[in-house]
Amino acid sequence: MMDDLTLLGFGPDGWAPLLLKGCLLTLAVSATSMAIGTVLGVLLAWARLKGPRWLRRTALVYGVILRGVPELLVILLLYFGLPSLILSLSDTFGWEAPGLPPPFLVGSVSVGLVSAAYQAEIFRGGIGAIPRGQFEAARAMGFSDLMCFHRIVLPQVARVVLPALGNAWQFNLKDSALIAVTGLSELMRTSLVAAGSTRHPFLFFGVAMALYLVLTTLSSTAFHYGGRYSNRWDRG
Amino acid sequence: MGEHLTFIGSVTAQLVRAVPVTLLILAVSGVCATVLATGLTAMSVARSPLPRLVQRTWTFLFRGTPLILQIFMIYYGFAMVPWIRHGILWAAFRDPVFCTCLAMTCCCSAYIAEIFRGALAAVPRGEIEAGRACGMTGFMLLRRVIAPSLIRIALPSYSNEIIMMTKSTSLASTITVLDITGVAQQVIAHSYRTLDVFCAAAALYLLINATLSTLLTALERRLDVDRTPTPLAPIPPTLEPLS
Amino acid sequence: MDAAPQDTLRTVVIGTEGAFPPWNITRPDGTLIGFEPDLLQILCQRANLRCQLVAQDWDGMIGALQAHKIDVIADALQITPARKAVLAFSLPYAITTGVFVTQKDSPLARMANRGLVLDLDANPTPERQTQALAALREELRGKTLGVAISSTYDAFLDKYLAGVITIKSYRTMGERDLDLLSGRIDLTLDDTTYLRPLLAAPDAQDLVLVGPELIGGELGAGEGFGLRQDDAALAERLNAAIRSAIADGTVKRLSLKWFKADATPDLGPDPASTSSGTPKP
Amino acid sequence: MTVPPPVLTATNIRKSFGDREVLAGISLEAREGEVISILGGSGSGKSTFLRCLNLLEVPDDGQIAIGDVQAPLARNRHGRLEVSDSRAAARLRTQTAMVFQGFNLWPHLTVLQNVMEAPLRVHRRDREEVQATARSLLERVGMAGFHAAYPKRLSGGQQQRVAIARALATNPKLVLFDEPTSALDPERVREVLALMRSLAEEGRTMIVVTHEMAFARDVSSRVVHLMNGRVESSGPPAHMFGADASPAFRAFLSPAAL
Amino acid sequence: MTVPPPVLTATNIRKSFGDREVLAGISLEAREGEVISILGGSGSGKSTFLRCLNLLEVPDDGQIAIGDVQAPLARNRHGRLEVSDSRAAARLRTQTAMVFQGFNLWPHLTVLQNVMEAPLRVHRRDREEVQATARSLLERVGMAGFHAAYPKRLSGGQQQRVAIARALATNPKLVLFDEPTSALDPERVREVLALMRSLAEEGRTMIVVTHEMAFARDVSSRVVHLMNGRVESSGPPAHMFGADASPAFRAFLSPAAL
Ligand SMILES: Nc1ncnc2c1ncn2[C@@H]1O[C@H](COP(=O)(O)OP(=O)(O)OP(=O)(O)O)[C@@H](O)[C@H]1O
Ligand SMILES: Nc1ncnc2c1ncn2[C@@H]1O[C@H](COP(=O)(O)OP(=O)(O)OP(=O)(O)O)[C@@H](O)[C@H]1O
Ligand SMILES: [Mg+2]
Ligand SMILES: [Mg+2]
Repeated sequence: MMDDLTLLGFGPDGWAPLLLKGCLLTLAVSATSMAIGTVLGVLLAWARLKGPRWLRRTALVYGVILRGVPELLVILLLYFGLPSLILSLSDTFGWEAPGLPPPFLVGSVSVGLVSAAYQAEIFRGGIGAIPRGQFEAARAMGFSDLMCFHRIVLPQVARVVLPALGNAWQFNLKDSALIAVTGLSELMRTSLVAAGSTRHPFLFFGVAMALYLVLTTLSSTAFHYGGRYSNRWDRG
Repeated sequence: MGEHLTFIGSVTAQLVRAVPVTLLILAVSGVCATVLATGLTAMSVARSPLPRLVQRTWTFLFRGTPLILQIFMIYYGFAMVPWIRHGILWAAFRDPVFCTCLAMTCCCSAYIAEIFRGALAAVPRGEIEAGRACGMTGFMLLRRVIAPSLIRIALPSYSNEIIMMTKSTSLASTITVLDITGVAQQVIAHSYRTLDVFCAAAALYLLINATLSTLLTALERRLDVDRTPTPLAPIPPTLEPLS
Repeated sequence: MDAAPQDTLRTVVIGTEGAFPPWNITRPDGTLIGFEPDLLQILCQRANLRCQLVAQDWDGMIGALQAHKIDVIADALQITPARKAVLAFSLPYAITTGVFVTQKDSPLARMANRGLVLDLDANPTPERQTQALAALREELRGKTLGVAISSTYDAFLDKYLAGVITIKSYRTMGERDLDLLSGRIDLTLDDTTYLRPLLAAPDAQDLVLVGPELIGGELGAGEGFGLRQDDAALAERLNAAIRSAIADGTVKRLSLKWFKADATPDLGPDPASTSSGTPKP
Repeated sequence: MTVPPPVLTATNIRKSFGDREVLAGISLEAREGEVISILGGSGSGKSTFLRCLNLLEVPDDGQIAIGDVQAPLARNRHGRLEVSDSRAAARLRTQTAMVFQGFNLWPHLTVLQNVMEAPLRVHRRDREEVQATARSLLERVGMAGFHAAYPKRLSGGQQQRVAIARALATNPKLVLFDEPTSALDPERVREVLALMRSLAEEGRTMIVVTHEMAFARDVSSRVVHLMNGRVESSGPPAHMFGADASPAFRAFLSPAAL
Repeated sequence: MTVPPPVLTATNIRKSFGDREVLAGISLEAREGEVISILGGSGSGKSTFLRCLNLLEVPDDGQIAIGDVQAPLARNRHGRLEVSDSRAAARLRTQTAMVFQGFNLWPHLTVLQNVMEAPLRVHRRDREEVQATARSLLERVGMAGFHAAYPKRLSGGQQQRVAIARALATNPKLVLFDEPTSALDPERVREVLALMRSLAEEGRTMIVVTHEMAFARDVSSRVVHLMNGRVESSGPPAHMFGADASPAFRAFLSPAAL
């Protein structure tokens, strides 16, 4: 028992600093990738609903592939595959070899790319749930597509998609664990390393679960209030 | 180059033999999670507070922690509990496939319930009131009026979830199940050709998922009454945090 | 490319998992300790390398090497022919014997030939060894054996125990040990370097070493550093350093410190040409 | 002549939204075969009152009985009125039907299925028979050619007519109509009014919120004028549209003579 | 007296849904200050026609011009008419406004925001000025007390009045009304009609689908009767409601005299 406390403390034998650092990294990667995923996801959803034929197809194929392939592969390909390709190209053509991209960026981008594919589906469902009359009323007043989206679709879609976006966010939190392959010590890897190095798997996995729960609670509180706000016109 | 292709060919052949395991886990946990999620959704709108609390706690726990940790805790953690290890349940908990299915059912049911809950709130109030006004209650109202709209609204997100589940089955490999990923990892351990093997495995997952999403999209089309989105009115008091 | 002379200083990045005691362990402050970090410190000095040790998840290890993110993998890699298709290896810097472990109250706890060392390379095979392997086959019939996925016992198991036992692969040794304790597997086969320190730990009181110890042959040629195949220059430098560390007993000292056993490999005589990174059997 | 038994008795119904008191104590008794028109300004609480009658809206206070069965309303711990037994409420509702102001057709069912749904599923009647009734009702509202259409493809008036057919399909004792002819042209209005008149003659009880003065005057047996959440005046049409109607009601009517 | 310039010219509009031909070639010209009432049975295509006029529905055939700007309709590869330039279409629409049969208020905006949205965002007018206009319009439709309410909480008639205010807020050249008084009580009907009459006097052009014969007769400058997808007859109200109206229109009207 004493032993456990030492292991989790801030002392020289305590893992607390590393675990907290891991937590922060997890949060940072998830938030970055969520932002990338949301922006790209909205664009993809829009492309699938309103784009010209080729764009609709492209968005569809993007979705099928990025959702269909395990996330780990996306990260591996982006982080190692792409630089290797560039490396061999630059070897062939005698260019200056570019350095490896920063792991944080690649990690966030790859998780974001995957997340975008999921979020596109969520937004598509959400937009589909808005009564047609709402668009028509806007169009009849001369709203452009973009304005219609910004002023009419987005506020209404928010309440429909928030629970599903909450899911996507949770997933992002956990997908961020995969970027350990780029060498980043986020929460999951830190706890794996700690478990391996100290041979106390249950202790550290238990702590990791608790920390994930803390992150979740914080974020779902945010989603809760977001949901309440986006829903203010429908209560009572 | 030729050697490369032969290698990928033989790896693929090995991986294909593991596909049934992956599909089995997916099918069992997919069905169980959906059934459980339906129950959880019903609990979330129950009149009395207890079922609501159970639903919220369940969602909080299983949605809030990574599936891999849940699998780990169920597989290794329960084995540390004497009454499970020496009880009759051990026959089940001994089996890693069972443990994976159990963990995935719990985890995914929380996600799916959340999707259903959002969709439920998005079913137009007027339609439900029309059902009530002619004397429908409980199950009938659910089956005849709510479910058709709910399914249509929930389907895109639900498809998402099923596809995520397909990929999550790969976590079974961490507790010795020889599914697609399990076999892939074994091959990698002997050959160190991480990227090649992962690509072959990814192709298989992609195939499964493309098939699934084609089926689900077709279903979505069939359910869509006239290819135009359903109008709807209200939505949910969302995602209340556990107080 | 850089076939520079031995005496120019070169910076290399060395990747290790950092969660594989006692080979490499992460301290709570993030520093890496263990047999390999200790050894590398000495080797780098001798090879005139400025080494930087980084922790890296195993799934990305090979990719990182090939993308020039790291130059050396030091993660208790066992040298096998299949792996050589992808990686170049240095000379082995340790060789370990394989040994079985089971629970004290298991019927297997009374396995025969305890402590007998079977050298699978021995030629001709001694009578005693043939008998011992036959006995092993009988004793293990119908049992379930767990191995860590990164270990290299499969070739041995395929050859001597195929069709007799069920094999389960684990992601990490720690997880396999948990299952050994829970009784999902009957026994495991692993390196003495890993198992001896484990059995000394208080939570492994129920475990016991059983049966013969295995060495050579299908078990591989020992643990070596993984390198890019085109980085022969680095292999040469490391090989020379490894030879000297073995010759002056450094390896022995460190392995006694971390493994509680001598894991010094026998490299045979130093060949005139060092162009090949493979050790002579 | 004996007085027919009451089909609906609502006593002192109150309902507020926030601090806007919409119904300030309304009582109404409808006897078998009566057709009661409820008139009143926009936003005067007509729809709310109708929705209270079949418990879609729970009143803050008051009592409701269908036939001699009391609606299951009881106060909860916090003193708010609540539906205390949802099965009993559903049972009561099987005897009533409602045409909504916004129609509320089920989008996933065709016109014919919309009409057949309640008698088939709730009343578990024979399919053949239900189908025959549904077809004849759709015929009577002029929607015979639209059996297989989905509601979304119908014009406003067509949806309204389907909603009327749906309400009548269960053969309910009491029908609540919320502006049943608002989306209809004069020709259709006449047809629907004729239909309602024939229902009245069959002895069905109807409560009709309407802005159609012709209907109130010619079909209904009683006219109720709501104002400021109360019954401002009520009586038989001959009285209400006659010379000694209340001044408020006369003011309300005057523009109709525009 | 000079003839005012045409504000809307629709030529030979055709539209079918599946094999149901709803509009079989309708032409209509509306000159500045004209108020045109469109009458017709339920399902006769009135809403569809109105929706074609501002391209919410793309006609199968025909031409539309607002002022002297031709609507951007062109045939695609498959020979189907399409909106060829959605920016141009949006620009045209800024000059028209529409009151929908189903109101289509934006549920996430309050009453005041609903009314202010288009002039603020599309026309980029000054906020102060827009707000003043919006308030005065809401006042005129009797919704002054509801600025901060969300549409869901409004009664049918209240929503309809907000929809009217919203349409007028951009000060459009041409206003399309789809049954603007269907959900209103006689008192409100009178108010709305008065409002429309004053708009007509300001010289605004209006096309009004209505079942309110009083409106058609007293406010409009021309009455158009649709039947079977065509203009069955049309003319000034004096003529249409007079003795020599077409028999079909007389038959359509007769029940109004019920
Ligand atoms: N999207 C659609 N798909 C198929 N048919 C349609 C569609 N929209 C309208 N219709 C059909 O077109 C016809 C005309 O509809 P429209 O809404 O224009 O009628 P309307 O004259 O406005 O009737 P009302 O007075 O009842 O509102 C109707 O028969 C309707 O069923
Ligand atoms: N859910 C609600 N929340 C708050 N206020 C509401 C709600 N529903 C109705 N109201 C208010 O109650 C009042 C009465 O509404 P109701 O729909 O009963 O009017 P109505 O008499 O049917 O009017 P109309 O003839 O326009 O349909 C209105 O002022 C409306 O704003
Ligand atoms: Mg109403
Ligand atoms: Mg219409």
